[in-house]
Amino acid sequence: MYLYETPLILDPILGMAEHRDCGALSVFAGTVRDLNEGKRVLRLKYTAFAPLAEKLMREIEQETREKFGVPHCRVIHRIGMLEIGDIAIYCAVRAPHRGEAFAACKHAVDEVKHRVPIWKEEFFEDGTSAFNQGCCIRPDLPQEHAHDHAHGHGVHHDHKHDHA
Amino acid sequence: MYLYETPLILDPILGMAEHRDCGALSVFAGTVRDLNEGKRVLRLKYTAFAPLAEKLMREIEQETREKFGVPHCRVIHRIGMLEIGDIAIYCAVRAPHRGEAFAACKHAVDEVKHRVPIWKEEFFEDGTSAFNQGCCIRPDLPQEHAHDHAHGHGVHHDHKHDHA
Amino acid sequence: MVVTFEFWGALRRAAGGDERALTLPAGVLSVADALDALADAVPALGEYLDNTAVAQADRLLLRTEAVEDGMRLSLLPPVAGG
Amino acid sequence: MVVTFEFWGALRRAAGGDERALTLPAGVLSVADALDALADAVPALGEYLDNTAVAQADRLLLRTEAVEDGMRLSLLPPVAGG
Repeated sequence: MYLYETPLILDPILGMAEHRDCGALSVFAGTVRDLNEGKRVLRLKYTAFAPLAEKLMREIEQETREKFGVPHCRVIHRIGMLEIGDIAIYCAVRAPHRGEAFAACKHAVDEVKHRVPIWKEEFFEDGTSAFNQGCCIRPDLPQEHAHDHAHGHGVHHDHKHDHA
Repeated sequence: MYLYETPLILDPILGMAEHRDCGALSVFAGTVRDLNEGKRVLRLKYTAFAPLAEKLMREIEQETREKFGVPHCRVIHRIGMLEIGDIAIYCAVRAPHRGEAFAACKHAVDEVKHRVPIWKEEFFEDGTSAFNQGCCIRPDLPQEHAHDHAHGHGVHHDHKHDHA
Repeated sequence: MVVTFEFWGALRRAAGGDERALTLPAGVLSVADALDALADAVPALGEYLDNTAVAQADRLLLRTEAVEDGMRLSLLPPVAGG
Repeated sequence: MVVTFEFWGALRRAAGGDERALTLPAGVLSVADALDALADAVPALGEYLDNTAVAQADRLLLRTEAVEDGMRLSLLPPVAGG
């Protein structure tokens, strides 16, 4: 399972009972921040287009295992309403050594953020809400759009590749 | 506390109740592998020179926070006899964004492995045991020794910087 | 030909609902044609559509792919998970 | 002058014990001198000492620092935690 409406549980995705040849575990958790681009955030709502989201998360796990030669990669995402400090995403990678474990875990989290149809609506102190801009996933986006897809579309936020 | 003779517990070092400005948590766990350089390992014994080990682990946490600008870095290490799959080290870093979280966590783990007076004795299937060679921490090591300190000292293992 | 558009993320707010069934004019053959017809019917969506991906169930469609009667097209604006 | 050497890691096996008190000959002034005297007393340790750090409680000592009567020197071979 990839998408959960209830709080995420880390233990089942660690694979600690297996992989006796692995000396390293890297775990990432993304949590809800109380501030985004200077505005006080009260809570968040995540929605996902599940059929494609789940397929892509499975693909990302598989790609990550192959690309970094790691035997275990799992990623899960929360949907629904989240409070500050709640965990939105968990990724766990086990590997023989720590270099690949860190690199593979970061890669999988990056890919989920950039490719998986999940949206984040932030609810602010002032009663308003807004969707984060994020990444265009249209497969045939013309090149001129790819270069400015964060701009000129009446959105409330800048492009956020670098954010946690 | 930094050194534990009992199984490591992750929760208390995560700092999840604080740091509402943080969107990222990176955790690393180092586990005991069943194989090292081709030899089947049954169990491990870690020993630590506690007065200096604890001081250096505190320094590494502090340095990591400053170097990467992250508000939270904690690292703990197990000592005594460990079985395959047991957790030898936990490191947890919280940061506003994930880039620093991963980099800072990896840095802290690297520093602990390279600088902190902890030793690992591996017990093999054939009844023998051996200490891992590891990293020389002599502060005034002459340059010619620094270049070959993994060799020529009758040790059983190669230098292991890159291992998990 | 009738196609149902399903709106996700910020598109729901712009479209004023979760989905919209549309009877497409003659000559609509491709996904791109269908989106043009949608922009005519719901002008508030127009500015979003260039950056919107179109999926049918678990498959992303190209703009050049053919639409068929009864299709359900999920419109996916830029994503921001994690 | 008596100094106690405390052995850690692989040094315990080489030294055949956890520690060793040694009465140092006249003329021993520095950490380096004390290690030379230890190597004379326990030849099996000799090959390890170049790569061994010397600590007094939570402080790493340089080879040039002075030793004093009653000092406890912890000998720390290359480390391999994690």
